[in-house]
Amino acid sequence: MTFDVARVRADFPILSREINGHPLVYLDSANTSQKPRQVIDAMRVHNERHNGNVSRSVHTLGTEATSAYEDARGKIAAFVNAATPDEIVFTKNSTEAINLVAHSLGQHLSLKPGDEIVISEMEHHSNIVPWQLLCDRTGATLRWFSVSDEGRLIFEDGLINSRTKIVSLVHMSNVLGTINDVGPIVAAARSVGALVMLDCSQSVPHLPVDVRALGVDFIAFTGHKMLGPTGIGVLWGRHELLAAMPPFLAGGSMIETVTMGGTTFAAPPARFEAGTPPIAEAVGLGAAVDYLNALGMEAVHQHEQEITAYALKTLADVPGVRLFGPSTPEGRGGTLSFGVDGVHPHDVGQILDAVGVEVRVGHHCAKPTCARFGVPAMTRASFYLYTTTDEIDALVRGLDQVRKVFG
Amino acid sequence: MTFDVARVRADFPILSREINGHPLVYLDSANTSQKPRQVIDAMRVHNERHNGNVSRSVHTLGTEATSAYEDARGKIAAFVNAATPDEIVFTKNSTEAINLVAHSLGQHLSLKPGDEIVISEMEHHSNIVPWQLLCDRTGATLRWFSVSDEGRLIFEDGLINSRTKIVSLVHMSNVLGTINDVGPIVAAARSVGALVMLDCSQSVPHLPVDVRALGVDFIAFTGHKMLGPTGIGVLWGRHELLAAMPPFLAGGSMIETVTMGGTTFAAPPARFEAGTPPIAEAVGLGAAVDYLNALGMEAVHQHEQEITAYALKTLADVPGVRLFGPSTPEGRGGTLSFGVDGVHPHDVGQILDAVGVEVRVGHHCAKPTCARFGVPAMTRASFYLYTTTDEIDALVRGLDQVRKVFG
Amino acid sequence: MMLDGLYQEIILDHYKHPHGRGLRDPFQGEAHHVNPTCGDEITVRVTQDLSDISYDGLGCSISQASASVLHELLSGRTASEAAGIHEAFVALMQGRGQVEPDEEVLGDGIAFAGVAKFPARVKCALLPWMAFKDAAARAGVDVSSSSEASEVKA
Amino acid sequence: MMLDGLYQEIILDHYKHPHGRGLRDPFQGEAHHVNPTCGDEITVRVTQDLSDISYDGLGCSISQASASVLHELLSGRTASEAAGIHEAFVALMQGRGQVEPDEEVLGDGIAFAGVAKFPARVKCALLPWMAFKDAAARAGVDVSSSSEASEVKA
Ligand SMILES: Cc1ncc(COP(=O)(O)O)c(C=O)c1O
Ligand SMILES: Cc1ncc(COP(=O)(O)O)c(C=O)c1O
Repeated sequence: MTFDVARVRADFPILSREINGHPLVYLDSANTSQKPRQVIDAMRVHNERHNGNVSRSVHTLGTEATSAYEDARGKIAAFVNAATPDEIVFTKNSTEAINLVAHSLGQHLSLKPGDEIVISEMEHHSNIVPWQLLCDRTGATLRWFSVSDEGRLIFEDGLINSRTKIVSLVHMSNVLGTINDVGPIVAAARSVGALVMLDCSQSVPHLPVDVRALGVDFIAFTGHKMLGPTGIGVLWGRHELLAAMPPFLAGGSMIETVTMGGTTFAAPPARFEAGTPPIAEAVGLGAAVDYLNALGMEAVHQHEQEITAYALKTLADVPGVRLFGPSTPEGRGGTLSFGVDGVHPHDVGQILDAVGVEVRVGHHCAKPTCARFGVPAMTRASFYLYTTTDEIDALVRGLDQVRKVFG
Repeated sequence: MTFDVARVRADFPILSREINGHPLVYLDSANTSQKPRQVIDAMRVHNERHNGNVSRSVHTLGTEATSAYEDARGKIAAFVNAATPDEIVFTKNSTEAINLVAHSLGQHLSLKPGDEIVISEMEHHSNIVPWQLLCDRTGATLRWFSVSDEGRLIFEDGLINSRTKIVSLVHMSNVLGTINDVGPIVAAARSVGALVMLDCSQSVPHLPVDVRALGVDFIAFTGHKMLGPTGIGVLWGRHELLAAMPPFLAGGSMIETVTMGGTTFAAPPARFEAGTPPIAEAVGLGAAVDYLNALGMEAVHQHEQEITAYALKTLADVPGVRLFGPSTPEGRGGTLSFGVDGVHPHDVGQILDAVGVEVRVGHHCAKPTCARFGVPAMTRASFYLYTTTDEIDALVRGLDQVRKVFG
Repeated sequence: MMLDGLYQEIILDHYKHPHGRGLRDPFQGEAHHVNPTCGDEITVRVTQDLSDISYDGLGCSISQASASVLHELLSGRTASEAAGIHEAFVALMQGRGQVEPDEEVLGDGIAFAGVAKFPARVKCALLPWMAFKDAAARAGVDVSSSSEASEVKA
Repeated sequence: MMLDGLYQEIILDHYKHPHGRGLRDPFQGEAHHVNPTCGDEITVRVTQDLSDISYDGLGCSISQASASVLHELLSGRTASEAAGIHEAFVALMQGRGQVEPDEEVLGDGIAFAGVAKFPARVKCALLPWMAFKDAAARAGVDVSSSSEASEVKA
């Protein structure tokens, strides 16, 4: 096998840590991923040797910092197959990227009562609340696809119709693991002239994503879930749309000229990057993309599919465990949410932590998804390129312990 | 003397670099500061040992990351003498902090035609354009204080009047070095019931700032100018105002409860921190504040006053140099902008860089300030706690070189 | 953090066999509180004389057991007795494991001493107590205490 | 980066003694360009037959000298000659110091070869050339060339 998980793990300093006397079993990568030495080092070297502000200086440090920042943009553009680096806008996280589109595109389209925005019942709050607020501001109506018992999007005919202006959908659910089939949605949106945004926060880190193959208009993703640092996210948008949209955040570096009486704006991406951007973070994210490319996103995805298949099979045999989301690895990623009969997720997570197994518990910033399955909270194990089958076994042993305490 | 600049310099790895065969003379701290080992290490250790997402997990890593993040908030609250840590909102930079207030406060106050917002002619674009756009959205009118030939704010009577709703002013100018006397402005604003925001991007890094002593309502500042990392900024706001304001960015972590039909919001600061925040960056900024506190902000300010006095005196003797801004150290900080007769700032900066002296050239994101002094661009040398008089001498030698090439 | 001290037998007992659970009439004050980070919810009802405190909610063992203990400790107390006990419980929870609980005052509540060492769980234990305070205020009963100031700053 | 190669004598000469500077009438196309990062500005005017190219602006030695050289090189050329020279100059500037300039085509423009090694200054050198292209387009003269695609991607 080409994918050597032991070698990968050796690159992640934190994986040698112990938690409560047990080796760390980190099963919370959908929340935030761990960072390899290569990313941590790239940021440290940048700060120790090349730190300067970008796009503003003719001096050597400023020029080096600007090159490093723009090189990162180029790497990320190539990673998602953008047409040009100018289609990549750096934000602070996915959430800002979605808010940017909700504000700027909402204004560009002059949304008004009667217009509709379509999302789904399996969205993260970051792809719900910005659209609710946009509807509040403009009088547009929010509609949504519902979710089947198996955790699949129900493609309801007519939901996307002539009133639809924007469709914004999660690519891979952070709760159910479901990978949505984007094709039919894009086709329906195109047929009525609606624009499509994909929340790729959970897909870009785990699968090959090609924005042109997807045929969408915008995608958002976030550095800290893809081996990169906190403090940086990405908006990709089709250049002609970005070029037509008004700015969102305003200030330094996004202007063409400023007088007290009025301001004209720079072309994208600068137009959408007001103020000093996350420079060292862009360098770190560039290093993360290098790391992922060196392994190959197909190989990463393949590894996670194997882990997921193993986990689905293993968890199915644990008494009292109820899985939410697709029960086979097809069309889903390595994020498994479940309930344990009679035990609250908080207590499940606490006991797992006591044996070194780190899972997330709660509503996962997706309350409507939890509500859909009639629970206020779930326990979630999520995997990445460093996850091993041994760690799945540790999870299962931890669940035995849960049953012992609450039995 | 208690302030040992050599010892300080030893903490900054980049200061041992050479530029074009000359020792680095970094005179661009108003653009972005360099970072001490202590800050770089704090971030590295966080990423290698304690990385987890915040406010979401019961597991050990998540709890450690949350404590680290909230500890940083507490440190920063104490640094500016906020009443409680809940008054500190982490943003991505100063610019976002100002945009947040322009959007949320603008909405909270229901600004309308006839209302006025007051700024000044010496603002950074980040404290101009957000207010211009707010005026565009609401029909309010933008007014501004002008600037004297000596680079001082002209306190025009009646500019703040019963129509004034918000006054937003730079505390220390990033071009002229002027430190504005806030007292009379606050008094005038209070007398008409207007709220006051201070852009402290250049003051918090360099002088003791006490939000309660200033008596203002909001301040903004930015991590990368105060020894901290890029990717993080701070909004401080009086708690009762933050508590009354609607959210700006929306998404994960800023909600109380979400249904598809509607959302209620968390209390501040969470209400204003949508999505995964800059966690490692907060840790770095906390370490920066520790570093500054260990030296003492009074001592830092005192050191910079000495350097500034020396620089003002020395530059006054350089033929063909025209200083913009106050010509004595009183009521100004260590940021000196100047012109060199007959030589464009780009060329000045380029030749200085060739001898290792890094200054900023251009409009410094303050075009109206440049316009006020009738020039499209200036050359700026700016100082910090690591600046030495030797470096000022190197600048002067560099200016001799400039005259040689363009003589 | 190891589990020692978190899941005391007393807590698990209250969780499995809650006392006084279920919303009852009549009542003079009601409050519904949510823990936004985890989604736990509780509704608390009080009569003006505190003769009955009833509750219902969804949550983990810590928050549910805490509600059961609250019911036991505060039902039938005077307002000032309730305020004192409330204050002692909040102080224990915010003490980061440094506060020695007084069994005279807190009864079964002393079992929560270990929870104070788990910052992520302190909110779970406090959820019913915060909802109770709001419900009491709405019923015209003031159980606020001097510990409140520290609570805001915590 | 050392200065070798940036401030060539030819560049300083053009800067101190600019050729053809000043806005003149008549003209058929005019364009005003700004470098947003540094605030440099230029206005370029062209006649439809390119018999005169006039300009005025504020800027550094590189952008001002570049305008002077542009005036020298392109005034009086045919549209297709101008397009060829334009393309060669843009290619030189975007070549990161790897492109060997052809003196036959670029004349004094070859002095800008060194500028290509200073990424922060390439925009200065290109400012007048980009403004010229827009002004020409407005005069109905097409001097766009195949190098444009690469320019967008740069
Ligand atoms: C006075 C002033 N305000 C605002 C800013 C904007 O800060 P940032 O770019 O970190 O948002 C700066 C620095 O660039 C500044 O000097
Ligand atoms: C599907 C999805 N969308 C959006 C987000 C928000 O990402 P961030 O918190 O980095 O803004 C997340 C992760 O929290 C997510 O899983």
